[in-house]
Amino acid sequence: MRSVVPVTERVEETPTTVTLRFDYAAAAAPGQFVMIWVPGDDELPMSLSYTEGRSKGVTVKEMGSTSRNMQSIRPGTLVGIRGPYGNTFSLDPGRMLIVGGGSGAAVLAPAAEAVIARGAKVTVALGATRAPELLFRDRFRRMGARVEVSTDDGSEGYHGFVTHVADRLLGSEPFDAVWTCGPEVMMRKVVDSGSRHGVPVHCSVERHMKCALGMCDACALGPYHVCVDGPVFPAERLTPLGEFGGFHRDSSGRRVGP
Amino acid sequence: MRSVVPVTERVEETPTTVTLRFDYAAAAAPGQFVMIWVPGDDELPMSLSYTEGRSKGVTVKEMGSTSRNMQSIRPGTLVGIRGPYGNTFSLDPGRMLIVGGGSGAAVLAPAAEAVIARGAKVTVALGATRAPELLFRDRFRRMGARVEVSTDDGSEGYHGFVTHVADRLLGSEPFDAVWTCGPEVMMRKVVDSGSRHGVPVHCSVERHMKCALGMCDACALGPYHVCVDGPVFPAERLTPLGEFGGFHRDSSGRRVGP
Amino acid sequence: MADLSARCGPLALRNPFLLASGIWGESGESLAGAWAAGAGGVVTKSIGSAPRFGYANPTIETYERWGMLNAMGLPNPGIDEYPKEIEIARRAGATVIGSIFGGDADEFARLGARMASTGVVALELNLSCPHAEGFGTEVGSDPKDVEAIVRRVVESSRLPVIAKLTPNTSDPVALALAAERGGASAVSAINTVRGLAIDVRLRRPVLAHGLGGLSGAAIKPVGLACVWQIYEKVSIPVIGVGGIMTADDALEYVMAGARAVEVGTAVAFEGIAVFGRLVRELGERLDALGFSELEDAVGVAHSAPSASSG
Amino acid sequence: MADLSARCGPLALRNPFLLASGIWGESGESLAGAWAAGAGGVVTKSIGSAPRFGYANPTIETYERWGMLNAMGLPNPGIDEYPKEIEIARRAGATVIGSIFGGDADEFARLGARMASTGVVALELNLSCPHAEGFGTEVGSDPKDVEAIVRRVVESSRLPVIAKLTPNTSDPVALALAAERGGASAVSAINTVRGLAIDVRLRRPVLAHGLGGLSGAAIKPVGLACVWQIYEKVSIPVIGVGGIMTADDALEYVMAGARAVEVGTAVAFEGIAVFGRLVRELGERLDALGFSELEDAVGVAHSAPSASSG
Ligand SMILES: Cc1cc2nc3c(=O)[nH]c(=O)nc-3n(C[C@H](O)[C@H](O)[C@H](O)COP(=O)(O)OP(=O)(O)OC[C@H]3O[C@@H](n4cnc5c(N)ncnc54)[C@H](O)[C@@H]3O)c2cc1C
Ligand SMILES: Cc1cc2nc3c(=O)[nH]c(=O)nc-3n(C[C@H](O)[C@H](O)[C@H](O)COP(=O)(O)OP(=O)(O)OC[C@H]3O[C@@H](n4cnc5c(N)ncnc54)[C@H](O)[C@@H]3O)c2cc1C
Ligand SMILES: Cc1cc2nc3c(=O)[nH]c(=O)nc-3n(C[C@H](O)[C@H](O)[C@H](O)COP(=O)(O)O)c2cc1C
Ligand SMILES: Cc1cc2nc3c(=O)[nH]c(=O)nc-3n(C[C@H](O)[C@H](O)[C@H](O)COP(=O)(O)O)c2cc1C
Ligand code: FES
Ligand code: FES
Repeated sequence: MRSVVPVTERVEETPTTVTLRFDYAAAAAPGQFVMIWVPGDDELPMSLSYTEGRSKGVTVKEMGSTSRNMQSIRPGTLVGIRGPYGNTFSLDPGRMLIVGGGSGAAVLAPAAEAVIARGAKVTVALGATRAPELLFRDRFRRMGARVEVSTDDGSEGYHGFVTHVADRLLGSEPFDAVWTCGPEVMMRKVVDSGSRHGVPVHCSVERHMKCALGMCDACALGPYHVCVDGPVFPAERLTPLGEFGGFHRDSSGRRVGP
Repeated sequence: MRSVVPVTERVEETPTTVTLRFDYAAAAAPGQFVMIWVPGDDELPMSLSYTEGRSKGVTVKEMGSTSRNMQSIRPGTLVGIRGPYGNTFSLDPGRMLIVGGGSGAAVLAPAAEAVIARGAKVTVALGATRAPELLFRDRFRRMGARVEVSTDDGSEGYHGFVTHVADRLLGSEPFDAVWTCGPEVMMRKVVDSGSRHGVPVHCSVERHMKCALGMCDACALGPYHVCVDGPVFPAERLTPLGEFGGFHRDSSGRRVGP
Repeated sequence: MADLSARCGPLALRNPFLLASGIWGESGESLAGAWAAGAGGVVTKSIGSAPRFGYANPTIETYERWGMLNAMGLPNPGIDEYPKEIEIARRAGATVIGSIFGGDADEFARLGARMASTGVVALELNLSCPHAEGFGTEVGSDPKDVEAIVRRVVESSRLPVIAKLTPNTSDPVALALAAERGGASAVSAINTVRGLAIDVRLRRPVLAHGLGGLSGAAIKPVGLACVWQIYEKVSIPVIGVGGIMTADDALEYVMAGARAVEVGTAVAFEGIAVFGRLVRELGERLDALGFSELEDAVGVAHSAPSASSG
Repeated sequence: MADLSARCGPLALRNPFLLASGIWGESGESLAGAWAAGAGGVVTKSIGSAPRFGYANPTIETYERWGMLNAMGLPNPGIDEYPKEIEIARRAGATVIGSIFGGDADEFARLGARMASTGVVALELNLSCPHAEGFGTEVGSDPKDVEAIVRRVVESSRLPVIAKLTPNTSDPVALALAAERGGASAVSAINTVRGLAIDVRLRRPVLAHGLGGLSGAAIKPVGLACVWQIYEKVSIPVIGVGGIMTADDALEYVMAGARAVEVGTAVAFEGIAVFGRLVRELGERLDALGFSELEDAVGVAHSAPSASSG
């Protein structure tokens, strides 16, 4: 059930994110995640940032000690992989707005690639604290997306939050759908913009995960389990829940603030 | 692994043998046996006397209390079936001599049917203590075999042992192969006749059986396990063994006399 | 269709399929979801005195579809936080059984009293988690401990108490008898079977905790043996747990003596819809086998006749 | 290719794969056949003082390819008859370990002395058969009994004694420590796990005896946990048994601490050729994993490093 594979490639994407590539034959689709285990350390859910073919990849942001350990993995090191788990973005081509904050671009990039391959017209609102942290900016450009950049410090593109850029785009151009991934406060704002402008929004959300099999309840989110019912949810399912952008559960199952 | 099926039909074949038919979809070939369980009583190995199609059958001779209980089963009663197990007669058509003693005809009848269907010319030497005990005489005739009958008491056919009939046939006509099933002393004589006349003999032998999976060793016969290597053996494999027509093992594994 | 309602001592259940403890058991919405999916009742995650984060991942290993090894390490939000989850489940109409675990009879008694005040219909005592040191098997494998804990909880809570027993014992009957003496209304058997998996390429145990507990189809024979043995010697009702994936699995437990069953690992392999399927299939199966009530099947395998000698 | 020879206390084996007791173990020709197929040694059927026919059929139930339940009931020809079977196996060159079972220390001691005179290289004491009343678990689940039995057999036989332990216990380590105190040269773990199967159409247990013992892949995690726990506390070598179907399964046991392994149920699913395959695959696997000797893999999973904090 678990594969143990060597990391084949390590790419420093930004000062705080590293992509690890590895051969893993299981079929995967954009939106899905794997449970990746650094032996001797924790096993974490990570979205696949590369879903096509044998060579899959995850893009890890430095958060705490496990993600830091994961980032320091050198090619040749063995990691445990299980999955892919979870649902996928539905890849109906159209006029797509993709809103990524921080490491959220990790899961959005393969989705954008796939939907562009099906003929979609994609605009990406990509935000980061500062210019070097803009994850997959060049990858989005190469795949033919229009990329609108924002940084909190103004070091590149719009000076301010990506949510403003997204709101402006939604107000000025017609879109068929919005995909977003990033901090929940950010996604909440994108959902608000979407609903104001009548464009459906899908969010990729994160919760603490243990089994990834829809059993242990660690990832409970209202009536859903993010590991099997998500991670991609239509906004209508999330907004009624106090938990979206509100509390989440820590590893003990306790509700903790946003 | 075990099917529980109702007996669909009960046929009194002779004063001491009863055929039970039941639906059991698993593919089977002549020579193979099933483990048949009368709930509340023992489970016994029984050769399939009907191997074709869904409706299989076993033909049970009265020996001890379990076989007696089995014989008294009425249609509708549930029995446990697992298998079929063991190897099969190789059905190369040719000039076949089939030598059956007592209930040995049970396993030989479907084999004869199958090989005749492939174009073989079959002679059956069928022996019993007395005329009413001649098992499947009419079945052999119906399938187009020549049937040479013998009875110990002379009530029908040759007055004497079936082994004499077999020896005479082997001495007077050309045969390509001999199949035999019956008491081991009888089969030993058939093997002797075969080797004297240069005709290969295959014997279907019985040993105490428990697992029928080649594991428990109950059915050990020299280096073989009758449940998986048999029950059909070429005579050359059996004759070197003191056990063939010599000792067998009881349920404790103890060697007991022939 | 056959009557599926289950009477298990003082508990009246709409059907015999309870959600097992530790599955869909941390959030009230999940408990409510299992109830909505058709469960006859839901057992909460085992709750302790204080929040516990549980062990690090990996906490799970699966074996095709026939088994699963877990060492969650009893993560739970603690008895101060948890009542609000129960409240959500109760508002949804669910029959909730509160599971608790502790290190000794005192702690169990305190937890029992707290849990009893949340409106649960019964308490299940986790006397059996095989991989949480200082909890579970240590207290649950000695009949004297089991009796003392059950007695104290019965006194402190005044609710029906179900003692959940470990299979990791030489004598499940002694544990069940101890629970009965202590005043338990029922026993449930079994919790997971102690197990371990090693990854040979990584040269280490797969689970972060090392030892874990085996569940799923692989342990059904083990659970059945426990229920069978307990039913022969104990008068209080037995709840069967372990490896139930189909209505026939549940019926095996019922015929071995169980009056209700719990379902855990099947949820991982099939989703919560497993409850709806089990309820439907059990009804059909009882009809086909000629039982008009589930009750009539309880323990029947103990009185199977031998074949009449002809 | 990696060196597969196994040193297990006083036993030197050409490879670590022993034929488990009760499989191909009644006839000398079968023991010889297992040896010829590549087994590193063969353990006989457990032999008692007198012939035993065992239980009536059905004695076996299988679960797809992941498990098997049996209640043979310790059929065996008795110690008077059995030496001739051992003689046949020894003449074929096999390394034979003689398994015995009895009701108390006296009977074990008498059997041990008799078995020792047959030329076996060691004795294995079946302290663990879970379904033969008056034998096995009853004597094998109490550390005091285990210690006394082992001590008496060591005295009476002067051969290396392997104590085969039951998994049906709350504390396998206590049993292994008892065996060590009694003078055992090794322990083997595990025998089968107590189990039951019911046929719901027939409303009765499938096995004639009712209770049986679970073996095969389903119990590998259970055996691994026992070996793991024992290895941490006991100095004498451990032989791993339970659910070994592949070289990797065996390696899991070795990394958990086993110096040899026994293979049983795999023979039913694959035939005796399983030994040749296991030997070949283990060699390949050790090479691929960078072990030049099997020895080097023993217990390595106990010292797995944690990830360096970056
Ligand atoms: C479906 C999903 C997809 C994800 N995809 C990515 C991705 O592509 N890139 C990326 O960098 N991160 C991703 N994450 C987040 C990632 O799993 C970790 O939460 C993050 O790396 C923190 O790791 P840490 O243990 O180093 O931090 P810590 O300092 O230990 O913890 C920081 C935060 O991470 C959370 N966390 C710790 N363990 C887990 C766990 N088992 N499951 C979920 N959260 C946990 C903690 O609750 C805490 O809030 C994803 C999470 C989920 C649920
Ligand atoms: C491969 C094979 C095919 C067989 N085919 C037939 C058949 O088609 N028709 C038929 O009538 N009989 C067949 N038998 C024999 C049958 O299995 C029983 O041996 C016989 O019915 C005696 O049954 P009992 O228990 O009533 O007799 P009992 O009086 O209890 O025993 C009489 C003899 O049967 C033997 N026996 C008892 N149990 C078993 C067992 N589990 N396995 C083998 N022998 C046993 C005893 O060793 C004893 O020698 C076959 C046996 C084998 C091994
Ligand atoms: C992930 C997981 C968590 C569990 N947590 C608990 C628990 O907190 N308390 C408890 O009593 N049992 C717990 N169990 C045991 C189950 O309730 C159940 O007894 C066991 O899994 C056997 O049933 P199954 O085969 O249907 O899963 C847990 C089991 C699993 C798989
Ligand atoms: C049919 C059968 C018979 C057995 N008989 C014995 C026995 O006589 N003595 C014994 O010590 N163990 C006996 N065992 C237990 C095995 O030796 C072994 O411990 C157990 O089956 C686990 O290993 P496995 O999963 O490889 O089969 C028997 C097991 C089976 C399946
Ligand atoms: S991670 Fe266990 S239910 Fe989702
Ligand atoms: S019946 Fe068990 S080996 Fe043949």
